[in-house]
Amino acid sequence: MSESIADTDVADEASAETTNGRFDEVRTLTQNGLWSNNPALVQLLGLCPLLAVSGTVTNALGLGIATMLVLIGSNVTVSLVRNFVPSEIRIPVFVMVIATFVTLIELFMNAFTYGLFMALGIFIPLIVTNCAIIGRAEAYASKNNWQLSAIDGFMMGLGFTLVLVLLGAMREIIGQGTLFDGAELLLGDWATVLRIELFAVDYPLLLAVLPPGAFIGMGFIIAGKNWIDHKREQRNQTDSVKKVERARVTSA
Amino acid sequence: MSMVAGIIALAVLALAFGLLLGFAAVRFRVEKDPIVEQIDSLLPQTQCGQCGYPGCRPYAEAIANGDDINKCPPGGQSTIEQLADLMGREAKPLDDAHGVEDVKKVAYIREDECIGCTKCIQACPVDAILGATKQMHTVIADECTGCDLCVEPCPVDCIDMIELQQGPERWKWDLEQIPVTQLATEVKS
Amino acid sequence: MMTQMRRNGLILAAFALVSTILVMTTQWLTEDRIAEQQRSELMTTLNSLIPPALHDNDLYADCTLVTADELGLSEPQPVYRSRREGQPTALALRTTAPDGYSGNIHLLVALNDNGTLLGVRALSHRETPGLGDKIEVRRSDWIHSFQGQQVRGADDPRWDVQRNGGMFDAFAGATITPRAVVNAVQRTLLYATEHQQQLFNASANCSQSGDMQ
Amino acid sequence: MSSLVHQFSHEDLLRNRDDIAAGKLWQFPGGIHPPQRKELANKTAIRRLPPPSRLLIPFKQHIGQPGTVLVQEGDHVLKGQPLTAPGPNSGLPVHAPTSGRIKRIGEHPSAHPSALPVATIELLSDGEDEWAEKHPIADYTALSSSELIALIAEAGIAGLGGAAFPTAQKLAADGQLDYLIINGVECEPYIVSDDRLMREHAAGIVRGIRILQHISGVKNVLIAIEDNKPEAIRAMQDACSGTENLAVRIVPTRYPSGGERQLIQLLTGREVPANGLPKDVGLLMQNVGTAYAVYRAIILGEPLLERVITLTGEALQQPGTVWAMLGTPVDTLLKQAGYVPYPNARVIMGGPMMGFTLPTLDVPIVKGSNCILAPAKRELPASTTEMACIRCGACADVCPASLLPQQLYWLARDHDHDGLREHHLADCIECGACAYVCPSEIPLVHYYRQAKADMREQYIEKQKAEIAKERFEARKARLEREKQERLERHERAAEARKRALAEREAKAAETASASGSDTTGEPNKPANDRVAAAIARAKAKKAEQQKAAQATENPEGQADAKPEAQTESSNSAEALKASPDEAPENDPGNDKKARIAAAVARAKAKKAAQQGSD
Amino acid sequence: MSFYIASSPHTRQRRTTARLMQLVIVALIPGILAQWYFFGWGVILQLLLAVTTAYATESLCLHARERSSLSALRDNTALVTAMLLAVSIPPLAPWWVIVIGVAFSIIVVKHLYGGVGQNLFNPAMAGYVVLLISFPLQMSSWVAPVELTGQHLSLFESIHLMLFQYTSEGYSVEQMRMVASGTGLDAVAMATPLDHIRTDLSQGLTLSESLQAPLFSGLAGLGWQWVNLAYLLGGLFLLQQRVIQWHIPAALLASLALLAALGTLLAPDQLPGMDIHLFSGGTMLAAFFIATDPVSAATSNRGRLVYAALIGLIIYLIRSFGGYPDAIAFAVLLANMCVPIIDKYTRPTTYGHPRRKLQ
Repeated sequence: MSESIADTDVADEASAETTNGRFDEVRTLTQNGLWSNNPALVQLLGLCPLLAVSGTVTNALGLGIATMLVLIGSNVTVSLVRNFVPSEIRIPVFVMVIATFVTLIELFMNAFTYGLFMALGIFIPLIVTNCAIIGRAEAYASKNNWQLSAIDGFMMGLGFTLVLVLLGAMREIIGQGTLFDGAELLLGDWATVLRIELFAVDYPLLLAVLPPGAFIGMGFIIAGKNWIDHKREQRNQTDSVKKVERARVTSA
Repeated sequence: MSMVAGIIALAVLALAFGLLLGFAAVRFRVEKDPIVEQIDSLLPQTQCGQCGYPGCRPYAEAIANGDDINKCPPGGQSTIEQLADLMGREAKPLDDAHGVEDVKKVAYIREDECIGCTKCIQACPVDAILGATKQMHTVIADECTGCDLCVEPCPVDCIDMIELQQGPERWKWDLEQIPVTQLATEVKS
Repeated sequence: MMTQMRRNGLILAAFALVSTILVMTTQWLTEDRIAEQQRSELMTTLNSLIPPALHDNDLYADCTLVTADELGLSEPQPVYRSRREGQPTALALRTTAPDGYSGNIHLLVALNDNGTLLGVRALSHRETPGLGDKIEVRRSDWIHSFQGQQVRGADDPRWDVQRNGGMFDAFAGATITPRAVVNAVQRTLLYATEHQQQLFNASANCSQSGDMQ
Repeated sequence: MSSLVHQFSHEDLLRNRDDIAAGKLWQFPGGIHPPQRKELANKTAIRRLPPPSRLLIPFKQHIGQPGTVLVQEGDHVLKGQPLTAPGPNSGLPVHAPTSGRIKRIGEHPSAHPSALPVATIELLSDGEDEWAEKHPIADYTALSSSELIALIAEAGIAGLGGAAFPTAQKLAADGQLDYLIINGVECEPYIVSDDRLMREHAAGIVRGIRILQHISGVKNVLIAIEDNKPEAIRAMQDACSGTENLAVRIVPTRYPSGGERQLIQLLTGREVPANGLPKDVGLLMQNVGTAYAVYRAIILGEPLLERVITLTGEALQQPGTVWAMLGTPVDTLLKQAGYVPYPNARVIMGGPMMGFTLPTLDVPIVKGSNCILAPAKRELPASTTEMACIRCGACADVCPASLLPQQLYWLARDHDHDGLREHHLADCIECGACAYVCPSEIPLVHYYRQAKADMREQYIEKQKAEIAKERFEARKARLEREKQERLERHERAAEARKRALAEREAKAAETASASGSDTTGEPNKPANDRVAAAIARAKAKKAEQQKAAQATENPEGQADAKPEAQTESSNSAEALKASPDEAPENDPGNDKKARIAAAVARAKAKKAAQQGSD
Repeated sequence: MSFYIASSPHTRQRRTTARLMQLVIVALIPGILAQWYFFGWGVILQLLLAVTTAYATESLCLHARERSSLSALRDNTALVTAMLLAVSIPPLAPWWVIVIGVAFSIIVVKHLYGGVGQNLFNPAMAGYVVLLISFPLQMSSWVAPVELTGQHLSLFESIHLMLFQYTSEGYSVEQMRMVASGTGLDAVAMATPLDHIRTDLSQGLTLSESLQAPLFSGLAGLGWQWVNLAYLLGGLFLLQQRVIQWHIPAALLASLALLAALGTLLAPDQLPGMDIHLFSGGTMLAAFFIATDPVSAATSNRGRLVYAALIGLIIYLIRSFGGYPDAIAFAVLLANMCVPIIDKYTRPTTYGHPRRKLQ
């Protein structure tokens, strides 16, 4: 799992620089979830649904929200029970919690957003195997209180959803020249007005619509993030001159 | 009816697996993580303390506990890469807050100026300086790790860090660095 | 060791118990709604094929399962009957074109009591996006070209794509998909007109709430 | 022979021996056909030059330890007189190639691609070329192998094919041998030293071979010559005719068939195991030049003083071969061959495939040198820009060791030492065939050399780190122990003090000084005080100097230091006098103390000056 | 005076990448001429477009990567990529098809992977696959060989068609194809032989029935057989010039021929025979020009044999049982993916090391 990747330097930095106020913790969680430790872009978790259902914004949004709900639910539950669960059975317990939430979400989607449920197909039950969820349960929720865990779940879920939607938008625009095609499946009939036809295509660029397009698009999004990080780092490099005190091995 | 059956089945399964896990947890407990040893063996053992820890082993322990791997200037980039390999982390450039990678050096005591204060002897982490009180000290070049910890304590500043002399045998084929101007006028046509 | 084992087992069992109860309850709560959703989904398609004027019965409920080679699969397929004032008016059959470009194409074929096609819809398929998927109503009008057609027999030359001298357009770049659909519809139509009486008289036995997949 | 057992079953081995005896030739993988260009230098006989006026003789001209020098600057030496005694581990001596005076013993640029300075004896020839006493052996068969080996070692003979491995050491290895292979292949383009030697001294070579046969006890000898040297083949065949067990094998011209391992594969179909030696597969190989040198050392009693050098390349007006004394500077030789220099020229020691460019011409000919190649500007295409590898695999096709050069190249660029080991970088013979064919003009061999050097360096560093770790831990243990001891001692001392206090207060001071006589432990207290005082004074002065240096400009800072150092020296001298502690041997007079104080002051002054200049 | 210092060897064969690529281009000429003769001006137009796009994107990428563009441009690798892609696509495909394809090849497959020598996949074939799955319609409308149409579309009509997708008289490629399928003779667009067989077989026709079509005459389909022979000629030139080794073409053709023979033996009416497989579609182009791309092929000779045999196998499987009529591009890309593992297991035994025994 992703323990080693999770909570990287940004978390350290933030907590080192400031007092451990709750506000700072929330800020750190936000930053981690949306950017510096984004489950899709940095941890590269949950790629299977990410790549499979990001054909349109609607599908992406649907799966993203489902994942987010599961994440919040599982994080809160895991955080609440963390003190009662011995470490050797924590993974089965986490999995059970997650599976329960996924099943609940699946049932609700089946009942209330049937069209979307049909469109997303197998990928809703597959949320169970989305490593991002158990990763957060293990790396964060099992060590923090439920409020913070809920925020963490929300932010991670949001980060995941945003990437999913971005990828969905890219593929939808390039592939068929529209946005929010089929939004009514998710949001009800009024949402047909959301559909934007950017340009009419005689021949959809099938590459974007098909799974290879998802891989290529994902590659570009990750590259873009790395590029931005690189630029920011370059900008910051000049003003971070610190000198670390050298430890003396011997008495002098 | 099916509901009850489902609930019972799951509960029984969970119970069984819980027992199994409890058993496994006791039976297959892993004693100690030897990762510190492996890290330590990658560090250059200069014991220079530039990483901020008193010696290589403490730094190895710190790395095992999640400290950055880019704090060892004597090891340089190659050590960072090996550590990155071992730890499954990403290799970063050397953190120059801890110093910069340098050529290999050894300490050299200008013996005329040595007053025999033994301060450097106490500072040397590997006992590579010979001498006694009020006697001239000298560095055993082969044992010196080049940590330069002896330089600062010297009250008379008689210790130099000089570049390690290299012979043709240890030459690293850096063709660009050959001093070509030397003796170039010898050929007369 | 025993205490630890017992503790772990019990905790895990407790979690399992709570989880299962939760899931079961939710399922019980949403059951009806899900059934309703599935039904309304199928009804939408059926209604778009069979005009409301043609029937006053519950199409969804008036359904029988038949097994016939002509319908492409060896499993029983549902047939929905439309009646007005008790009189048979139209039929909607689920059928399958087994020779699509990449696998089965599931269709819903509706015809009225004199053997004229009311319409055809593709329910699910795996045809090449951009080429074969023009059989979907949301991608192309092509599927509407069946409306109002009749079949004169198994060797009716009009029932083929234009390229082979038939009356159906073969959309650009693909011939296999439309040909498969045309053939399947033709077979179904022949079967349905032949067994019309039998189909209308069969008892409604689609006990499972509509299997769309 | 154990490796032979691995390579062949018993029957196969017998068949293999029959095949070899029947003159079968095998193939080695890869290889290239670069333009030969041998005709430049092989037309004329080997010239003998007058002794050069100045000779540069490095201590170490072979693989192994250098010897210890036997002569002093200014000594007069005779031709053939040993200048060094063999070092440990089968080191070889070097001899005076001619008579003359030792001008200097010191560092001089080496005949090495780096031209890094090495210990060298500079000899000025007196022009007499006067021999020291020679000890020719009339009947070598009367001597035992070990005696002859000792004589060969004394004569300083190292493999003259290029590697310069001590011949005696090679001969001394025991084991059952099938064949002695005499390497006259000389596959590198341009080089004709062995070619000319075989043409002119075939008889001597054969006599040398006989001696080698006698020493190693090998019955059968194969003399391998490439088919592009018909005269040499004829000469050798003539010299061998009528003798038993000597067979000349003509091998096809292909580079690098003269490599030891490749030639073994070519002639016998056997493979020398990695990290092994030819003797592991029952073979011994010597260069023709070595055989000739052995003949001269034993029969004529002449140590290895000269060798055949090919002087070739279109930048020379008279290319050809010469007998060059070891130690002859390259520029002397080139001048005699009519070298026409041009800017940014290339002078290559060795052949175009494996030789190295010389950064300076003031380097000597050594035992392993066989050619000086001075190409004209456009003669050999210089390497152009290195382009990206296109993985064409041409390098792998020509690699005689069946390595994957491009894989090694990627790994070398990545500094992936594990990968390099796994891909057997150590088995690369640096023949350069891969770089020769590379369409992207990647200097592959250079990458391998650097990687090898890196790996060697890392290995040494690793060893050093191990030692450092041990020492560090030993030190920690010692400090711990000492701390314990000190604690105990303090306790004891405190008790003693208590007792003494109870008895007599006056004796307390003596107890204290007694406890201070430990050397390794806490430094002597009064001495400490003294030094501390001196330092405190020095610091105070430095502060003043600093101020002064900052006020004025830096040069004054240094000048100021002098008088003050003097005043300080008197101070510290007093301080020293005032402390009647131990270490009387350290007290030869005020002089020394003054020096110490001066040193402190100097250091301070320097620091101040530096700070001032910052 | 200072001396020039360099590492050995001090001499080189002087057979640069650029020179090798020039030879490849020369070897392509017979095939291109044959294609031009049988399929008309479109081939030349596609080539021109491809080469222009290649140079434009290549210099763009080099500029963006801050490399000196001149020397890298001169290595001709982009040129070869562009030409291979251009001769692979239907001659009358709209202009933007080849532009997108070449741009994708150069930008994504070549430069995003690190430029020359770093690409895992054959750029031309990756570009081809992108086009094939993105524009199946445009990519499946081939031109009828001149033997069937009698004469070519004029240069003007070809340009018009490529630019606007209609001839000056307002026919689209598809429309001409429709007409062609009706009458068989008077239009320019039709399926390739492999496509034709595939369609017929899926309609339940037997192979021999399918081969009755006017498209088939002689070895393996009008036009195509000659194009393949021309590429074979170019390939033999490359072999003779030692630009490529025999291993890849031989293994590829042998494995394909063997499988085809086997197929004929087992199901003579369902599976096309050796002649069709070897001399139709892009077989010869693949065997001598595409699979031999050194960057994405296996590196040792033994590895090359395995690699090429694998390509032959995949080509055969996809042609016979897969979703596409021809399969060169997919086969090459799939084999490209296997290259690291092939390389790993076909490493030659280093001199002096014990021969590895097969487990």
